[in-house]
Amino acid sequence: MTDNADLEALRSEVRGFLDAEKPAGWRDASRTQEDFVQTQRGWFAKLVKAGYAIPHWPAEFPGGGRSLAEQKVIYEEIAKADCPRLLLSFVSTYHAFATLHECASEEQKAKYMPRILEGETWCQGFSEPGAGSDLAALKCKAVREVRDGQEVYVVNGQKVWSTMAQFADMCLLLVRTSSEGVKQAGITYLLMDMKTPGVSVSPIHQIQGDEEFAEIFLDNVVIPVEQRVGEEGKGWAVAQATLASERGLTLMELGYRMRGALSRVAALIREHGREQDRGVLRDFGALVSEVDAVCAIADQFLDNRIKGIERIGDASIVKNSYSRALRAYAKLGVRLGGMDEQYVKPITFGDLNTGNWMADFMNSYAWTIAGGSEEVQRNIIAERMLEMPREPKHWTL
Amino acid sequence: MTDNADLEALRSEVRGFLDAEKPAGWRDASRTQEDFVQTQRGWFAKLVKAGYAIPHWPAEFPGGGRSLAEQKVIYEEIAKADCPRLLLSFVSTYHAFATLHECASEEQKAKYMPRILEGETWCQGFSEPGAGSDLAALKCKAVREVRDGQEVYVVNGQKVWSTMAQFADMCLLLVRTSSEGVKQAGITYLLMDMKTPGVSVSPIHQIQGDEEFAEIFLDNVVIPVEQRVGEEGKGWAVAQATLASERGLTLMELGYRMRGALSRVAALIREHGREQDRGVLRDFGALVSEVDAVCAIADQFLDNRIKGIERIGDASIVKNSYSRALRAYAKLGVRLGGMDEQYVKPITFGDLNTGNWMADFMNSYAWTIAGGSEEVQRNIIAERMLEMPREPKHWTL
Amino acid sequence: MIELNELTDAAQKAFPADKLSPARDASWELTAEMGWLMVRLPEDDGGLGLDREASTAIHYEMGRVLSSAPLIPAQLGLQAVVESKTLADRADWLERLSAGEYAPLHMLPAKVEVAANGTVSGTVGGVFDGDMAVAVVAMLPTGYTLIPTDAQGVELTERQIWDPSRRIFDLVLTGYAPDPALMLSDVEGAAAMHDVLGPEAHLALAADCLGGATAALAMTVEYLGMRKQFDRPIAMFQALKHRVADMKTRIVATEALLWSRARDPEAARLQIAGLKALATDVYQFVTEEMIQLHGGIGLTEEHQCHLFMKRAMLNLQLCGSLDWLNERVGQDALAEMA
Amino acid sequence: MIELNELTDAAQKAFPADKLSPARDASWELTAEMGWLMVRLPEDDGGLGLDREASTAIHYEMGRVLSSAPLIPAQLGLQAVVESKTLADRADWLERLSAGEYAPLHMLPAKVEVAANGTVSGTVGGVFDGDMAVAVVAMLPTGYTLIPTDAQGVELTERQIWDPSRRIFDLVLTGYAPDPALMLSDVEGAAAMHDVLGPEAHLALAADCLGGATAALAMTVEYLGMRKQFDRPIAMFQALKHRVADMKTRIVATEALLWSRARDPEAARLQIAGLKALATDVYQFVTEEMIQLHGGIGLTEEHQCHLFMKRAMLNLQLCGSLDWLNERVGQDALAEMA
Repeated sequence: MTDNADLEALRSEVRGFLDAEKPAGWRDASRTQEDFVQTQRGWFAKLVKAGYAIPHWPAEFPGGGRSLAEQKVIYEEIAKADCPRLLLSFVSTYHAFATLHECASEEQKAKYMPRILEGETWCQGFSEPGAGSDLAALKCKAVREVRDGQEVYVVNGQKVWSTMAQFADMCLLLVRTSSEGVKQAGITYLLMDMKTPGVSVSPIHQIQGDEEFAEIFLDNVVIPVEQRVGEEGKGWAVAQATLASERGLTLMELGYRMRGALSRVAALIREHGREQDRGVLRDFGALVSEVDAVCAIADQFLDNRIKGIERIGDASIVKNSYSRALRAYAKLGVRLGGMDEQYVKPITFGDLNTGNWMADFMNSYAWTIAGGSEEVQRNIIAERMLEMPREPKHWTL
Repeated sequence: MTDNADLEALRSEVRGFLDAEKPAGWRDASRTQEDFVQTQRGWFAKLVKAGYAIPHWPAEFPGGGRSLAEQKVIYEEIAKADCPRLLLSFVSTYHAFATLHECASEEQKAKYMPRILEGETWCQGFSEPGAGSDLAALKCKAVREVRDGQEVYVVNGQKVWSTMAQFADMCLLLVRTSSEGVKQAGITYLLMDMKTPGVSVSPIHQIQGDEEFAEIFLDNVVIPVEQRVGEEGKGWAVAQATLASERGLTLMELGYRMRGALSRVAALIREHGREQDRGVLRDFGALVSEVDAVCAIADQFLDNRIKGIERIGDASIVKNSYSRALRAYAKLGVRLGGMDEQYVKPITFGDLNTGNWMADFMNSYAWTIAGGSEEVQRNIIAERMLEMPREPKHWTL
Repeated sequence: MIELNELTDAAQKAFPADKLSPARDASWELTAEMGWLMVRLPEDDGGLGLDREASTAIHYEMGRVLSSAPLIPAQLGLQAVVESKTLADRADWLERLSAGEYAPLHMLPAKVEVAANGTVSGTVGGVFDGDMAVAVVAMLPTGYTLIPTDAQGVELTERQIWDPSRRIFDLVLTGYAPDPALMLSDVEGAAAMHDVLGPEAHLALAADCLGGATAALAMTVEYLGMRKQFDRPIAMFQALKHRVADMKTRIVATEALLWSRARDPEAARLQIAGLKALATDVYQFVTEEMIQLHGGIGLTEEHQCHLFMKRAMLNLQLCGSLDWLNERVGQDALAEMA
Repeated sequence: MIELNELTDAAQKAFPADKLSPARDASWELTAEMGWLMVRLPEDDGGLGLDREASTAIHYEMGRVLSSAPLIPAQLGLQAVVESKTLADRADWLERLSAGEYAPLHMLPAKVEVAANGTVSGTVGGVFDGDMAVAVVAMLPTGYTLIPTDAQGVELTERQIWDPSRRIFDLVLTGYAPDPALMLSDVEGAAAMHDVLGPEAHLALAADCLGGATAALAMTVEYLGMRKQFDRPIAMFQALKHRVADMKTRIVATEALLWSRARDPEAARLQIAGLKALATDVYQFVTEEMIQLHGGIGLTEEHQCHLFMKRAMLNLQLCGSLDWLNERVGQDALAEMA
């Protein structure tokens, strides 16, 4: 742990950096997907240089070796300064990093870690159209063969909901190498170059106009066995490392951002002359306190991680609290904005509390659906925190 | 069916009666359980005399032989005139009547039907502490024996949630005569005199101060075999006749009563100076429309019954619509009344929209719990109307 | 009653449930062919002279398929002409409109100013499918009037909206001089005309909402039965079943109110306004649940969920928002219960 | 931190979870024995000088067991005396109060009038357990003052409330002549004192709510696991599990805010008011679900569900209702974000 004086010193250091380097007008520079990618890459490079992009990496990397408490300070300040979130590099710096760091061979680490710092973009090939929240039900098939004297996997199948796959250089890929035994058992974890022949990517048109996700089609894609992480058939355990790599920081960051964005609701109330509408004031007041509670629970979650006393289900509570408040926030905006919000306005790619209320409202569903739906989180809270019985495994009607 | 002119003639006839005979100040005369019983008995006798108490009975009984359309007119007018509901005689005139009429022997009919008209009070001994919404899981045990040369059932067990059992002369009793086969198979239906030795009744103290229900304890109660309705072990089918005897009229009546009682909310708004509070006006406006919808769906339900096109689940929709609106109504009252409502005020026994808002609020839970809980109704709607899969019968964790 | 079933059956045949938001122009032609433009035109004026129940049935069916043909504003425009006591060429207009020419009532407020010389400038909002309109029935400070779309000082500007099943235009007036021969009412008459058109609009929109909500529910139930997760159809999960049951319950109860109001010629203006408010609220609720219960697929444009949600969100704003209507219903009920 | 755990452990030992609403007089004595009356009294004044976090922890535990001892009004009364710059016998009063004499702050508004001769008439509301009070700390139009309950023109009338875990009295003043020696503040000082006492009251009540909600949730989970219907524990029904998960989620998030505010000496008055509003809202939500999920048994006095619900409903009204507080929080946030 880091002591308080050190943390405050770091805080003012970060503030100084942000005062000087905050990318002006980044929202206007994110009105198209291409501009967004540009803005993200520039901002990532700046943070790498300043030593704030990968605080959670080991100390051997420049800017690494920070405690979770220090990471929290950095994220807090970036959120409060309303700088862009590091969306495009999120999979590479968290998911890919954790996977490589915890499960990969030394060769793999040596090859990929530096490339991530140079700005290589990674995506995640986990979800499949038929699987949804039941990740382990994946079907994407890999057959082991020898081609040109080299041991390879030949992969066929489809992935979906892969964040920014259309801009990715590499992919964290889960494939099925066996259908024997329980469904978790036949899964293998591969690192796939997105330029491999047979890989095609098609962005998903989201209902609010964003294209944050893509589908990946795999047609006889040949991946060398050296690209496997962990043993064959043991990919499920590796995937747990990937998935566990981050949650707390993001939600804390997003909570603070929503807290700051409450001023957008205030502006809307004034714009529409509702300052004397007692019902609106009450709804706004209730929202303010709810958002405060989200910040507090996200904070507490991180503090508990720092102290090592996190429990199963804690993350589910943070996620559901956040998504509930986000929904309430966006709905209040849509309601107060009235007809104005039914006319389409330009969106900001990769942003959540944009003040384009209909877009924000629709986007808020990403938080109750993706990354383990609200319903799956409720199951976790009921069954694993409160120890209520699980859903029956076997049944007849 | 009755034609419209006849219905309107009936309507004005009923109105004339109500103008003349409406019991003045019945709410003040229902502040204690005893006064309530007195008031109810007097009002029932009046209605019997006027021919409005048992419109659903066959024509051979005075005031019987009315079509459902006519029954609706009578109930509507009684509700709109804000006269007392016939609570105390409800089980006798609906449940007992339907059971006797559809399933009992001629002797049983001849013995009991006239006594109901004379004001005999009946109660229902169906629910048990362990069974709840799973009625067929009942355990109250009856053993067939010969005592003093007479074939009898000797009954032991406990019943609960029996409406007004403390004032009842007779009881519609479900007992278990066998535990072989499916749980529905071993149930037998008996008519029990409440004065039989071994029967004791203890009123349930409800959280809002009412004592509408009671527990019945049965300790070696001897009931002659002649008191059985239907065959031994076939009581479950008889119970269906009892339960199917009424639902639509009551909810239509209660819908209209709630519609009328919206004026209590209006009075509260004025009393607390909230006439300019736009949020309160909106909440009130939304409630008005919701209650209107409850009246409309209850009406439609009855119309469909009149036309013979009722479907499974319709009643569940009416019940959940009503109970949802009733909750909203009572909660708005509690909220607007503020601290005033936290001081205890005298309750009106057997009444729902009394303006004693905390009592009404707590009482509203009777409608989401009793008579098939809100959750059970949801199952019926999903599984039987929308044909979604039922809950698994057999399962392992 | 039989007539109503026939109307409904014909509508379902002409606009099958599996084809959402069919092309506008063909739909509009079909609508005219079906005679729906003449449904509410009195028999004396050469129409079918059917009542509110009939038009409600049609709007309900059009809501069910997310129709892109602007039948509601067309019917309201026609009714304004029917009601008019001042329109010079009333008979001529009625003939043209029932033959398929399109003169919609605008569905959002007019923000205009009248200059000293009587010319009008500003924006008349919510003109559906203005591109095919010959004229717009507009409520100006001087009364209701027909504004020909090709008149001097009149321009139509399309506004991009989220709802892809409909198109909305602003009618922009710049020093437009209203034609006295096209006045549908004077200032005094405008209130009376508003009292006629308002409930018609609210009833039609409520029907659109409940038709849409019913279709949304059916699609959701079907999806849940088809989609498997954790080795079972997700329709087996009780938490989801209960949510679907609540969708059904709210739709059915509100629909009962819809038909009850549609059949009641005495229904008060604010009773119907309250119905519209409730129906839009239910439609939003149902489409929100629809999206959530569909999971990821519901967030993609390839699936049809979002069409329902976006239509629900727009309906909330047409002819008075939820807040605005509930407030008035509450105010009115309060005054009535004094 | 360790100190806090010790406080909590001691409280749970003294007031075990399985004994709800233990007898008041014994509880009050125990409370005094535990030293809880002195928790917030500064060390200079002979107290323990602990901070808000400590008192919050205790109020949380007392909420959990639906304590009938009036610790919250007692603490607030004592704090008023501590804060007072005008009370003649301040030291004497502090000694008496920390020894167990009871001078509560009233928790509901005073509706009083001051006559020309300075005497006061009217009602000071929300005096908890007035029967055991030696004096009441009242906010009068002339400032905060101690009103001895045996003074001339002072009468205590018990008001029957729904919440059986507490007792509330009106302090009825009839031409009561305030004793200048007992004034705790003048008119100007009253606002400052209110700014101190308000957040303390809100924090304490929020803790009471969340302690209660936590106990209510635990009881509900236990009941669902025990109760069988349709041949399985009803805890197996997913629809119920999801509702319980939402109860847990709302409680835990609000509790995080409680501790964050309790630990933050800079927390603004309205931030804490918002916490109180949120906590009461959550408590009501949780107790409503508790009743519904318990089914019939929850509607009987024999079961303990209703004790939680009635306490939640009363807490909603103490020191500002939900509507009132949310409105002020909204107003304040709006002004701040200008």
